[in-house]
Amino acid sequence: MKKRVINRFPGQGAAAVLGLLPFLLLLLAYAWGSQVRLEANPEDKLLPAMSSLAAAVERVALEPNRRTGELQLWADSAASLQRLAAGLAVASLLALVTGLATGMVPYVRAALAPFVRVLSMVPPMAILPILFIVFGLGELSKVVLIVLGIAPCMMRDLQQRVMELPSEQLVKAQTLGAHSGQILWRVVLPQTLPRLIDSLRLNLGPAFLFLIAAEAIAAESGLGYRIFLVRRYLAMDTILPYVVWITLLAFLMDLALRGVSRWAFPWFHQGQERA
Amino acid sequence: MKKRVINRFPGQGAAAVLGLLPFLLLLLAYAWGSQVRLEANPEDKLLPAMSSLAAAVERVALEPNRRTGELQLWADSAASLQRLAAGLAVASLLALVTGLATGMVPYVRAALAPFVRVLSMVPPMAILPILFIVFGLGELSKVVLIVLGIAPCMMRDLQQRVMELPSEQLVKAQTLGAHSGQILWRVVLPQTLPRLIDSLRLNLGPAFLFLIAAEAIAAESGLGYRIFLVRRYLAMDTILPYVVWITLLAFLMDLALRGVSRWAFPWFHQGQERA
Amino acid sequence: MGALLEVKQVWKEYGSSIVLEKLNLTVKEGEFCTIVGTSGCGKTTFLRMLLGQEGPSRGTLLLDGKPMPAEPGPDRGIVFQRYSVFPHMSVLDNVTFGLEVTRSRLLGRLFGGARRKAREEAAAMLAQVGLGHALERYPSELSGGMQQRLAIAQALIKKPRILLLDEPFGALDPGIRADMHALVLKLWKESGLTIFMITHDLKEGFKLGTRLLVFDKPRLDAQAPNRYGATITYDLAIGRDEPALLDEIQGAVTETSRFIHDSR
Amino acid sequence: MGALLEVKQVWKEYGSSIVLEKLNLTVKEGEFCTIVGTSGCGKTTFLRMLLGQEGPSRGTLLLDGKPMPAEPGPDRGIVFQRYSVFPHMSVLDNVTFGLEVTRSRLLGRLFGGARRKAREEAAAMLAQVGLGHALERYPSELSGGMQQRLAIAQALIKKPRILLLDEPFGALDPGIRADMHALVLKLWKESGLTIFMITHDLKEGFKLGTRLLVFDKPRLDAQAPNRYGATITYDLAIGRDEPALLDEIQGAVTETSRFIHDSR
Amino acid sequence: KDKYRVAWTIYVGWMPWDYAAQQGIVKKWADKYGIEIEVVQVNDYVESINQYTAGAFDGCVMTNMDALTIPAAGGVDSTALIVGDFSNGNDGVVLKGKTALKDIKGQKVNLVELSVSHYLLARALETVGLAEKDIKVVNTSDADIVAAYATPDVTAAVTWNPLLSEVRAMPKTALVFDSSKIPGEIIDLMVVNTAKLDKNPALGKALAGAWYETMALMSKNDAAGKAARSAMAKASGTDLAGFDAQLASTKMFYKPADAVAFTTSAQLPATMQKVAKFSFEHGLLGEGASSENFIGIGYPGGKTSGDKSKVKLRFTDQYMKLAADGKL
Ligand SMILES: Nc1ncnc2c1ncn2[C@@H]1O[C@H](COP(=O)(O)OP(=O)(O)OP(=O)(O)O)[C@@H](O)[C@H]1O
Ligand SMILES: Nc1ncnc2c1ncn2[C@@H]1O[C@H](COP(=O)(O)OP(=O)(O)OP(=O)(O)O)[C@@H](O)[C@H]1O
Ligand SMILES: [Mg+2]
Ligand SMILES: [Mg+2]
Repeated sequence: MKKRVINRFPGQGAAAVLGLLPFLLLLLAYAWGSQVRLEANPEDKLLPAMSSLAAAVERVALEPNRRTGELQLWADSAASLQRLAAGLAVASLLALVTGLATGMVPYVRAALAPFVRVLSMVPPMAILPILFIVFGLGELSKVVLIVLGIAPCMMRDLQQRVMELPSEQLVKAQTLGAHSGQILWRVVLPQTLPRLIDSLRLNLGPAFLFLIAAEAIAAESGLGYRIFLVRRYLAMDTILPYVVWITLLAFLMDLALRGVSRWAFPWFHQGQERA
Repeated sequence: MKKRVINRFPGQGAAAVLGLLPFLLLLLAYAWGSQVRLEANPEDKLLPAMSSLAAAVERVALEPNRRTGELQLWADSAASLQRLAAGLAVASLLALVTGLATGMVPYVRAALAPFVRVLSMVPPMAILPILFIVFGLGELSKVVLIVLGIAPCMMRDLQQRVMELPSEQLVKAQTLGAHSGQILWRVVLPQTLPRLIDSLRLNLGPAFLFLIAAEAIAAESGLGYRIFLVRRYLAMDTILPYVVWITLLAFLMDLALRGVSRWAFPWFHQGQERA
Repeated sequence: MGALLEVKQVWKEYGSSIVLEKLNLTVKEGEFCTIVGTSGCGKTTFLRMLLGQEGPSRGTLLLDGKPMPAEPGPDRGIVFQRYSVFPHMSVLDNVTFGLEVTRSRLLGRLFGGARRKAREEAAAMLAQVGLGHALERYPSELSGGMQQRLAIAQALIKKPRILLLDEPFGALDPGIRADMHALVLKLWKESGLTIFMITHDLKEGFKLGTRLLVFDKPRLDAQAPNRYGATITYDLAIGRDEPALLDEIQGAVTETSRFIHDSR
Repeated sequence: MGALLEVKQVWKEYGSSIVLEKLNLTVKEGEFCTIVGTSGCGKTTFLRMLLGQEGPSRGTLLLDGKPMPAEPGPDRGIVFQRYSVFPHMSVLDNVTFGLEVTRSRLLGRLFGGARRKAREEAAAMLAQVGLGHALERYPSELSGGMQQRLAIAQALIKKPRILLLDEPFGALDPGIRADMHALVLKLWKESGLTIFMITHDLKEGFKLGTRLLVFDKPRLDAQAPNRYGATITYDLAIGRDEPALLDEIQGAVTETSRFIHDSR
Repeated sequence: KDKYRVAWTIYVGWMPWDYAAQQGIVKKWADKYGIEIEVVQVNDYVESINQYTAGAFDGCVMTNMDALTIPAAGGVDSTALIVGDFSNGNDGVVLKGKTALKDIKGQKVNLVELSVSHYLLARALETVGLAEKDIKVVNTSDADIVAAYATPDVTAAVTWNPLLSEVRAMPKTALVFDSSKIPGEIIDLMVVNTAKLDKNPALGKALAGAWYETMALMSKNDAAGKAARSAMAKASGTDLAGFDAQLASTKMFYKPADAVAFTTSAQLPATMQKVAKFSFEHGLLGEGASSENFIGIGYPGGKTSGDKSKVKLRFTDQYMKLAADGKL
């Protein structure tokens, strides 16, 4: 019998095939576009052939760079990931501390919440010159850009999450004789950590964005540096694999964070599945 | 009697004063830093004196530009806001359509959800060159960057929100004899609209970011264009008022969206306050 | 008149866990079946099968002698414990909706005279359930009891042959609940509906139904609590007060309940 | 022995709406007060005042002859209908927590022998409520009834003088509820606690309490439903079955309930 | 009617394009030759060239080095239609706290990597016997180089005007090398797509006509000339004095005849050889390039350098000559 479309579910196999379809279509569209352009101009750099892409990948990933002797892709990834990790770590720490303080203590909330709210609306790119002067041009300013880009949102998010904890729990802890510090440390903090990971996952995309922006402005290595450098001679054969690689990295980091959260905070995810 | 800090709430007046405090401190810190730098070097451009800022504001906001005869700030704002509005509108529409389709129809979800998920991880900045080439340097490419920057996240968000609608409602609608189209149109869509506004509010910040990034590369007017133009000369007396102005615009847009949502979807907010 | 609903040797399994086993039941038009049983024993699952949301793993389910449709449809109305009404529509629109979707297949919206007529019908239905004074409110402005009245009116406007109620009054306070009982009985008597109502409250089951179905696991295995499914252990025609029987059922159900929840 | 709790002419208002008015009550140590009343009539508000979360708008609240502390403290334990336990702690940790926070003021954590001892105490408490076999599970792995047992154990480990229960069994199914009744009565008898328990179920109130407090609005004003607050309309010592009285109270409460919910 | 789009970016030597477009000079000449020309400002220099290379523009302003490494290396046959000027001090190397170029050894140098700044630096290092490995290059976007230079971290930078003048104004800063020491090597061009030009030479004629009309206007020191330069100054974010100062370090070819002479001189092929060598060494000719001669460059009179079978960048004096001869 014919069912409504909202009641028809694909089987596992069909779902997998369907899920791959858009990727295949994109690939085909690319291959077609590339061929058309290359037929018009064999030197065209905009949509290189798959073979050129493969060659470029091999070159950047496996052959030592002529000038520096490094394996370029890995060196760039290492530089970028270090910056990213530092930025994410600092932002998380800030968000955790501020989120807990504003979420739990009404006076701190009154003082900081409006400021954080406004701060989260400031476009960080626009105040880059000040960042440079204050934090120098080195690694620090790149990390600071990431932090400035994502921390205010994370702070607001965590404040919200802390305030969403059922007030019953806080009352209960008080009736058990806990003081504010103990409630923070033993009741609120542990429950905030998985929510912090959630927030971090949401902010991975923006963090990569700010990383790339920072590296585009002043750097000696890094994924964003490379993309903006080779953009000078329209080397899409390098840019495209880098974009795919960044996407993959973001994807894997997201998966890893989810895995960590499930492993470290099983009670959080059990609860979620129930709800 | 001494209460735990988590149980102590500031009065309305105290809260207002506390909320203003960080802003005042920032202002003071700026004034102090500016003075120190200007004493060391009266030509310093990084932290201009308040009086220079005021003069710059007057110049950009009130005096017609000699060359074009326009009031610069307003012309820039108009150009940027048009792009932003177009970007937000297109992204919202895309997110709404995709979110509804993937949220409601399992087959469409199987086909598109993985793709959208990966898409949302692609750093749009990295593919800027491609964007400009495909969509040209006109208004279109700027709008596209905004759309590409925020639409994938909004799509995922809306899909989530659609799927969170209690399945009881869909079953109920079916027992009332509604077909999929009617359920979409009369049950799911109206309930998705306020959630779309929520999602839009969350994505205002990123939208401004992409707007500025796009204008930095190719534009003849706009807030981001101006900031990047005068950044070459470190004209902080123009940049800082522009940053404050952008922040204010974002803030007001956020407020306005919230107002619209409350006005248009009272049932949504009544429900929220209860929960 | 033949049977309205026939359930023959129905099993329902999810993966390796058996929820229902060897279910047999025949229900005639106009019966009021109340269903009780401990939490998690498959009452809602049974209702979902009647709705068409789920098919049986084994066995057959016949409605009017024909296989049960694989989807919910307007011949079987439903009221859930919560989320039964549309929060974005006024009370009146909630009820009119059911008329609009069948009278305007394309848009699901009526205009002009047709609209006025549908709204009048809906208003009449709402008056019957005692919501005549609240037509323009949103559900969030109603109390729990009023929301459930609305959900019932919404279902009844379609004149379904079967009305399914899944713990419809579970969230209401006892006073309001008694009023709802009176309402449901009145509507049932007036309309000749066939009703299946799940309740946690055995007394409610006794009070309302013409027939009481008790879902229970006849065999309990502490090692594998999901090894055996529930089935109908009592199927009683009621109409009298039987305190001893009530106690007996209560005892059996409670035991299963303790067993299931402690062995989780 | 003087009164444990004295409530004298207490009013509670939120803005212009009066929730409670002219409340007077004296409770001696060891009483088991059950509180019934229609939804929204201020039962939880009263409990919050006993907790110290809210102060009265007018009147005085004395605990042991001294003003009620302005904050919750370990002398008054509480069990809510939901969210009473910490989802990120195992069953054992949930109960040990109460011991740790007073024995280790700085860290809120015990180590070595002190830890072992606290855990043993907690395990003994858990055994009393029948959770001896589930020490290492997380609350999300427990059934609703087990979670409430855990919440009770958690409160009792602090040996509070007063135990406050806000519809603790409202979400449980009837069989399990009967077991919980037995448990609470046992614990109350053994410990000499003073208990305040809110329930929606008048029968439950009659069955458990030594004293039944009915919160109700004595005056109803259809124009301004919040013009008059609720107060204690019945204050009965119980111990016998009084079906007529039960019906009378039920009638009064239901009327208020209908009134409030229809005039919203 | 054929429609063409040409791109320009803010730089002292290219501001006349904006002025010519604003004042309707371009339209006038386009009308004369029966075509339409849209002059588009692009904020980001590299992006404008990329766009040109990808086919979004029919013409674009750029330096000789970028013309070789981006469009020509990308297979887009391009013609240097107008040689507008060469940098004569407009690009420079600055040091903070030091005054001699050889002190640059061991320092980090902030510049737009792989740009003419990079080339200038390489040439500068040669003059004091250093090589690129003796310093460390930090890629810094042009829009931020002024702010970057204001930080203590940055001790050496290479950049161009108007950024250079901003940087030089900062305390303890010395200009240790500039393009006036390698005159004629950094050349600012209007480059157009050869195929488009061959198909309709009106494009070349209209652009040349508009350019030299503007040149004549702005080179005068009368009120009209000052007004023109003031407008250009304003558009590039400075004032007349600042703009004139930048012009002073730019060797503008106000007269088409001068440009023709420069283009036909023997110095040009020699310069382009150096540029090609630099570009090849830095991988700018693409990974497929086997030597600095991988791409052919054509000069007036049929001369070429590099691979003759792959001439992708052509210098021509044809249109400038028409202007010089008053035949436009
Ligand atoms: N889609 C599903 N997949 C797997 N197991 C399911 C699914 N739906 C229900 N179950 C399981 O089937 C059993 C019966 O669930 P059901 O909701 O029918 O119980 P119930 O009798 O309605 O309980 P309650 O009184 O709590 O509503 C439960 O153990 C539940 O976990
Ligand atoms: N913080 C508050 N501000 C304003 N009004 C409040 C507040 N807390 C409670 N009320 C109001 O006080 C009244 C009593 O609420 P309370 O929760 O005490 O009722 P209750 O008797 O416990 O009801 P229920 O049986 O539904 O739990 C309600 O009308 C409620 O809206
Ligand atoms: Mg159920
Ligand atoms: Mg309550």
